[in-house]
Amino acid sequence: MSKSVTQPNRLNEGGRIDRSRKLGFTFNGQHYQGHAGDTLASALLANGVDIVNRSFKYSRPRGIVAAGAEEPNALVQLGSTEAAQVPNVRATQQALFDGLVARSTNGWPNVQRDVMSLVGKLGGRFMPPGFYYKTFMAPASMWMTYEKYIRKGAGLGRSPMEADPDSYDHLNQHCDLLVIGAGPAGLAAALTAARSGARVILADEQEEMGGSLLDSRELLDQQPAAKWAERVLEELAGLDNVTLLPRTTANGYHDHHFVTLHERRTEHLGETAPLVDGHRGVRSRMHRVRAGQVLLATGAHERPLVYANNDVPGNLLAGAVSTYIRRYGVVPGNKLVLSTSNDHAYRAALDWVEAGREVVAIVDARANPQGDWIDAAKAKGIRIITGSAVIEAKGEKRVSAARVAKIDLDAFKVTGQAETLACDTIASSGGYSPVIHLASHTGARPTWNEEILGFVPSLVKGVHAAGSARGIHDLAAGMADGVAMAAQSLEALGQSAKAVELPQVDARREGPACALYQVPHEKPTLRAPKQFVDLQNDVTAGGIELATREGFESIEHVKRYTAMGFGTDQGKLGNINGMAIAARCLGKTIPEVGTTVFRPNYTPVTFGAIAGRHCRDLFDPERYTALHQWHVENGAEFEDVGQWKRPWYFPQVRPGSANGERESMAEAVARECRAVREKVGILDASTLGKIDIQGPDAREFLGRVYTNKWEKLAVGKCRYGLMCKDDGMVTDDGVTSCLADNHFLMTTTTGGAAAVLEWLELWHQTEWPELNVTFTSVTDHWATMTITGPEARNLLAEITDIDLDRDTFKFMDWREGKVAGVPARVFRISFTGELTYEINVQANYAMHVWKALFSHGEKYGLTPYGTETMHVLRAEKGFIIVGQDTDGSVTPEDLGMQWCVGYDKPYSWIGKRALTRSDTRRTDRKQLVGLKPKDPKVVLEEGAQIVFDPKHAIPMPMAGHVTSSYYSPTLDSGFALAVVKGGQQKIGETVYLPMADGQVHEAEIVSPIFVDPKGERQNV
Amino acid sequence: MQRYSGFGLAKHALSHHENWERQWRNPTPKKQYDVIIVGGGGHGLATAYYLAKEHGIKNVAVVEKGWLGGGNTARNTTIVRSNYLWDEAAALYEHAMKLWEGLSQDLNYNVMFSQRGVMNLGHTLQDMRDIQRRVNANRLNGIDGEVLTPEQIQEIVPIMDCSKNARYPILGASWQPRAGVARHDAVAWGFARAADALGVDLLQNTEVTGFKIRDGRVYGVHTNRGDIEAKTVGCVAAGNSGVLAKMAGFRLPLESHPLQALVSEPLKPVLDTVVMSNHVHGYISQTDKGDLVIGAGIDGYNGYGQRGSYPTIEHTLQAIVEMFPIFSRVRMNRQWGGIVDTCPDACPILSATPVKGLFFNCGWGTGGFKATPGSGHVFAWTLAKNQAHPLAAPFSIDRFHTGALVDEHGAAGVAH
Amino acid sequence: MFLIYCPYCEEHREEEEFRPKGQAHIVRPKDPEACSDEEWGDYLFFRDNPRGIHHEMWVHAVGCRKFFNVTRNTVTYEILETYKMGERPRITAESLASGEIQGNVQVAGGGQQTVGASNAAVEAVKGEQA
Amino acid sequence: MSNPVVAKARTFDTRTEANIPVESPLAYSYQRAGAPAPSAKSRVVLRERAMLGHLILRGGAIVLDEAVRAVLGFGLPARPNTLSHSEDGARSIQWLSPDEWLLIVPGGEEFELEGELRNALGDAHYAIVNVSGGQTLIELSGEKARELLMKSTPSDVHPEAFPVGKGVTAVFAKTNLILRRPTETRWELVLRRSFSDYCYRWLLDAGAEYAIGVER
Repeated sequence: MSKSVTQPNRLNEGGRIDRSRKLGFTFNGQHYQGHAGDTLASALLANGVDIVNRSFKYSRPRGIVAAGAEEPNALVQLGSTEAAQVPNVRATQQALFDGLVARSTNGWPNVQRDVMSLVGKLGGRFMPPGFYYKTFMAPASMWMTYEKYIRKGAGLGRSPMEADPDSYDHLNQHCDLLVIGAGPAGLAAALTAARSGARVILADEQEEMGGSLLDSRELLDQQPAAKWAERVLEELAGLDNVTLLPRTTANGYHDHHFVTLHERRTEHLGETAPLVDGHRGVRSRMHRVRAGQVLLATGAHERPLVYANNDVPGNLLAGAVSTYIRRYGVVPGNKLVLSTSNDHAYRAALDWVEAGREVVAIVDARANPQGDWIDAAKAKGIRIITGSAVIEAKGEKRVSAARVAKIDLDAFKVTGQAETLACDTIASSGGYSPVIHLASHTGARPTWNEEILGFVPSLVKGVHAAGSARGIHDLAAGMADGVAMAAQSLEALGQSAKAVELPQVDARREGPACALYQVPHEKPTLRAPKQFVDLQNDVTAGGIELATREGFESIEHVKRYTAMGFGTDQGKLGNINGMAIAARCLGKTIPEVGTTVFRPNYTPVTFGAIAGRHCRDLFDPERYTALHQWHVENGAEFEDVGQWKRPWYFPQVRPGSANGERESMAEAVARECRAVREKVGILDASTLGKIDIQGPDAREFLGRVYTNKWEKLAVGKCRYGLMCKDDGMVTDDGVTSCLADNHFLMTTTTGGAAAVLEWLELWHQTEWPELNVTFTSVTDHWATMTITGPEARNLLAEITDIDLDRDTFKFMDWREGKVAGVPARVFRISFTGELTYEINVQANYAMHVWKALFSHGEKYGLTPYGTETMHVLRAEKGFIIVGQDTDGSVTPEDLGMQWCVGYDKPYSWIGKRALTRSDTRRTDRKQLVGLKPKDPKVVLEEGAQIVFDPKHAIPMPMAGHVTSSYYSPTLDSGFALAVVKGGQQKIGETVYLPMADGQVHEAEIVSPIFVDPKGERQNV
Repeated sequence: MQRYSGFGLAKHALSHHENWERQWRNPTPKKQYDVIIVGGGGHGLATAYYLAKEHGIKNVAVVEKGWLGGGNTARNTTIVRSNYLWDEAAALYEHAMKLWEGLSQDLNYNVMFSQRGVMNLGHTLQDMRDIQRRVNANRLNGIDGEVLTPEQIQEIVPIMDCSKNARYPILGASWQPRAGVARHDAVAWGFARAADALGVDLLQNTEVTGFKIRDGRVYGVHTNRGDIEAKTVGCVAAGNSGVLAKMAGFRLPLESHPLQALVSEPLKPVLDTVVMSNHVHGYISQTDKGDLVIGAGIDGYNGYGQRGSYPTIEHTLQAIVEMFPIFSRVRMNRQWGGIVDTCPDACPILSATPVKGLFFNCGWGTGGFKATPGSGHVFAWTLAKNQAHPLAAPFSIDRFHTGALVDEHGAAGVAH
Repeated sequence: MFLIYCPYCEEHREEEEFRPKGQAHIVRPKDPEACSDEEWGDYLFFRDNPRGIHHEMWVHAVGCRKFFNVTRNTVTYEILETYKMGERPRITAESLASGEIQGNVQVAGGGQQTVGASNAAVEAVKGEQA
Repeated sequence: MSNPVVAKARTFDTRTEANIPVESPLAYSYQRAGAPAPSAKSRVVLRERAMLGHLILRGGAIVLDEAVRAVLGFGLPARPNTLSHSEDGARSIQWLSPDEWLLIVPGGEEFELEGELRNALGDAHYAIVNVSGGQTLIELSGEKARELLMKSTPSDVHPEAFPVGKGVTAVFAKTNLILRRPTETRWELVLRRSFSDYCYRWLLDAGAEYAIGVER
């Protein structure tokens, strides 16, 4: 349905929009037109759209109230395609672009006629704060059903259901001074610091920098205020030491002056980032700013007055009215009533009159307001009603009249007969709250300032506030404050500020404001029509009164009980009013009721922008060995081990398969296992941690961090070592080789490499600095290829000059030589129980050596295998894997590895003392054993729990669990490693494993060594 | 106590809600009580309630330095589950779970305990071994749970990326159907109202400044509102346990760390269960108001500032976007932090102390909320009988000397 | 996010480069075998955990890989000083209370302090290189 | 080839005959992720300098400085987080920690150099470790090189904070590397081999908006 493109509320001139550029957009299915420079909100108002949404709880029609971040109502769902959906966009902060598509977030079947509003109207009184807690309790079984229906009403906008086409990133920034807010104070401050040569970042959340100068009635040096802003911005843009960030919201102030700035780079251009050179740009960018000093020039938010039906469309903030007229050339109505507690708001009436529309009256709560603005209003012939306020708005879908009455502020009551003034717009102003959110993020509690009737920020060291942000609302004073605070910031950095001359501003006479928050009504608050405090969450003055009546006296209780301030606007409009109402109900002052704590974000930020580029393929590093490409090309399936991608197994095409069907994992692993036991297999073991240890005290150091002895390990020899924490629990293991008397090469588990290196450094740097030893990671320097199996020697002999004679190059020896022409260190250690050579070469040559092994390996049946086969083979030998067979509660003795414990070493090595604590001395601790299923076809589940009595009632006492379990092609049987209470004394006994499917497996406790218990195979 | 019901609500509506009674009194401290509970959070209030209800000890004060339920009760992500690994922990949390299941009716306060199921994802083979081990143990301990395949997970949570292309593909999950979430504030208020009705004095804005200790025995507390006497004092003050212990002259095996959480803007419901991932480190559920509630990791340093470091938030949202790519354009509304007292074995301390009559209930780490009723119930028994409840016995301070730790890092590793 | 002065690199660096390691100045008993279970448990697990001034060990993990100590307020998170292994803090809760700052005394060639087995110490080192 | 035990540590010559194929840590990445050729639009250019000699020196600054001067003709950098280099810039030494330096020399020199240093150091307490196979060096240049780094590392790379001659170990995306600025226009990244593919893909992705080109 195309609608007339005229914009009934658009003025023919004025504002900062570009009337020559027309932009079409769609709201709730209707087509409209606006101009470049509009926000969605100004364009909607220009087109006379009153109802932009329905309220959350009562489904009441709602219109636009504000012109900025504080807007509670105008939340829309943006996006023409599924992937481009953005929920809960504030229309006041969304720049209009051509083709924009938006919908209201609530309202069914539509926002004009919402069925739920009936529920709100009729049921509203049955939904006081906390009503959930008082009902839906019977019968207990029904709660999940009740909840299902409650959830139907949940939420504002909706999540997209497709993945985001856009990308986001982070930019790390560092500066001397970060100025937040480019209004009068911020611009003055930035200019001062910039001219002084400091590294300055100036960030401002709006489409255009200038803040209140952009809609100010004031003249600076006899020029419109905006002209001065333009001049300053031009100068700043030309300076190398200044970074200007428009459309950038400071959303979180973190410790030590770390501030996150969210820059919306393309949201004003379209619903997804446009393509540049075929590359989609970055939709938004998070600047992670580390600042030396921070200056908050964040301005103030106007407070609305709280009166009956103050939520009907047509109720606006006075300042928003001025902004729409002066900045966007839009008058949001025809007949205005202004209700105010201060002089400042009079400007809205003056702007309204000058736009050629009618001001019915200014209603001023003060008995005798005096000042230049009042005189100006009188000069325009505007009726001013003093000592009074709008006590109630009339109208349902748009304001039709204002009821105005004399009020007694101290007695909180209406004292005169109400007069009804026909109008379509009510603007209100209850004063100005400094925007203290960011200062509050630092943990500093704001303090109440009675003079300005607002909270002013408390500031931690290095944070400064200037202008309205600390209650200095006068233009000239605010700019001067900006200069002064910039100078103060620079001084704190040890820099000096250059003088900046500020423009002349005509002095104004202004009278004091009065304290007015909730406006009294003829009826008591609980009986009067609803007086809204938090529009987004439908929190009313009556709700707050009820909360205090029920004993919720702390402001935090009031907020939580009523949900005040928990909306997406985080109470920017409502919180102070709410506190004032709570204070009134409790007979306290506002500061006695408490302060309010704000948390990041200042305004909501997409998950994508916070996550940045660390998504999808870049979510977490993938670590590759030098042989990774070969593994990929040879069809490996990979296992994630830490950040490494390790080949898990190498499925091959099934012999005789017509359609290239590959082996199952079980088939591949069985084949790989047989190859190792019968012929020769090869494993990429490069991921094992490798630490080069040098120094005359290296041996002593090893003796202290390992459980076993090291003083006699000869050059050319290797030894297995077990590492504990000082609580006696096993934490890592590996083989360490003696390269020279003062030189060792330690290997660690793949996952433990970083932790072990840090562990060694920790003990060296903190506890034993007198030991002369150094540790250097060489994990990446060496590639490690393990060839293992009875044919390993024959294979290696073909391409090495090393003497492989079994009597000279013995088990647990290492040798140097060439393999395939590449210098290599070869270690005769074994994790499979077979004859094994671990070939280490400089990683850049690894691919050549690996391929050379294959070119010679075919005749020996050389088979690549992965981690799964490695696990099976080592388990057959009873070799543990730390982290699988141990879980941080297992001692070397629990593992039956007393042979690896040097009880009589002179130094009380790490972990030793803990082994004699009463609990670690228990004989019924869980101990590592082997399990042989009674039915050889059964492969026990890893993690299966072991019981002695499977007939015991639930809870059934458990005696341990299966840590590793596989099918062994060698044994043609399932087998397992397990920890069992007192297991080492229970060899031969039967245990039971009751499974989820009701089966109870039986298994015999056996030695954990299943294959070649005498260890002969590695010596063939 | 005014009974709450749907009918009552309607009656009050007709009288413009002008006749609701206070949910609890605001009493003046008495000189002496039988028992003082230090800390008016969920656990403390539950302790007071069960002391009065189960043990007839009604002359009880709950001393709270701020507002009731203002500590971690107000700051957690409200997950309730009992699928712990070790028998001792599982028994304690399952005890709590059973109390949760009747709590709204018992308190006559709807704590909105929603048994929508909790899923713990496995992304590595070792994750899956740990999951199988835990689920098997749970089953034999009488706790519901099963292991899900990626296909089953996808069916329950269609919006999650269960594809094999993920950096850490989802290999499976543990699933506890009886687990879920509850409305955190309501839990504190419900216990407060019920305890107050039984005669317990809830003393807000009352800060303990020291203990009255003579000859190794406690006789009461010093507060900013004067001394209050009692021969039994139970400290249930998460985030302050170390400070209180120091006042009493001993140390605890605790470190207090910041733990952060965040919520999105309200969205129409898209996630009807609770999803947790240890490995990529994030967990998420959606409230009945529509907010996605997301738990971040614990910060490694000690901190009482109720805020943590920003990179922790970044890592969490990276994990969430990794699991739920569709949430990239959803916006984070607010973040906050709690103070969690962590024990070396990720299990709590429910224990007598070197000071006679002084007991501590602390060290719940990142997961105390789920234990609230169970913790209170067991601790009340312990205080009333001056002897560890059988379920509390394994959680005495002694274990850090004997070595009999109950290492739940596997089950509790992800903060929640 | 903290900004931490590394006493070895002589620069302020972002917290992302560092890892906290728990309470500083924990001394491993010289003769563990002479310790009672209680004394050994105290060394392993029991900590001051103060609200306020805390001396804690950090490591410049992405940087010089040196361990050093930090005096930090655990409520405001303000870092009052950082100092090398083997040095004593100049600022303590007591010195702040009395208004006196200690001299920066080198007490040992290296540290004579370690971590026991408290939480921070056993925390997995995730995503770091080795 | 292997040599006799020098003092109490063992050195090992890992060099091979020239005809043995050798692969840079980025060999797979070039193939999989591609290597867009630099164009006129490229505001960042990436170039790998593979197969250099990388040695880690550990020990006291004074003794090491003396030996390094004697062997290489230039000394250790005087300040933390700085570089020193030979006049032609082909050999450099970077401070990594109070007792640790990274020495980078043209590929093939590292073994003799290690031997000469060991001879010069005699009985002093020190360590030298050859890590040449474990890392590679990437150069970044172009007008947006600094901005690309700002996307990647929280280190302050502003010229005031990161003058020519500085070098640090830095957080880089979700890993870390060594970042140095040998000249006014050139940045160097020393990457660990196993993380190099991740870093390379990160640079291509983050550099796309600058039309990053890879010189090969």
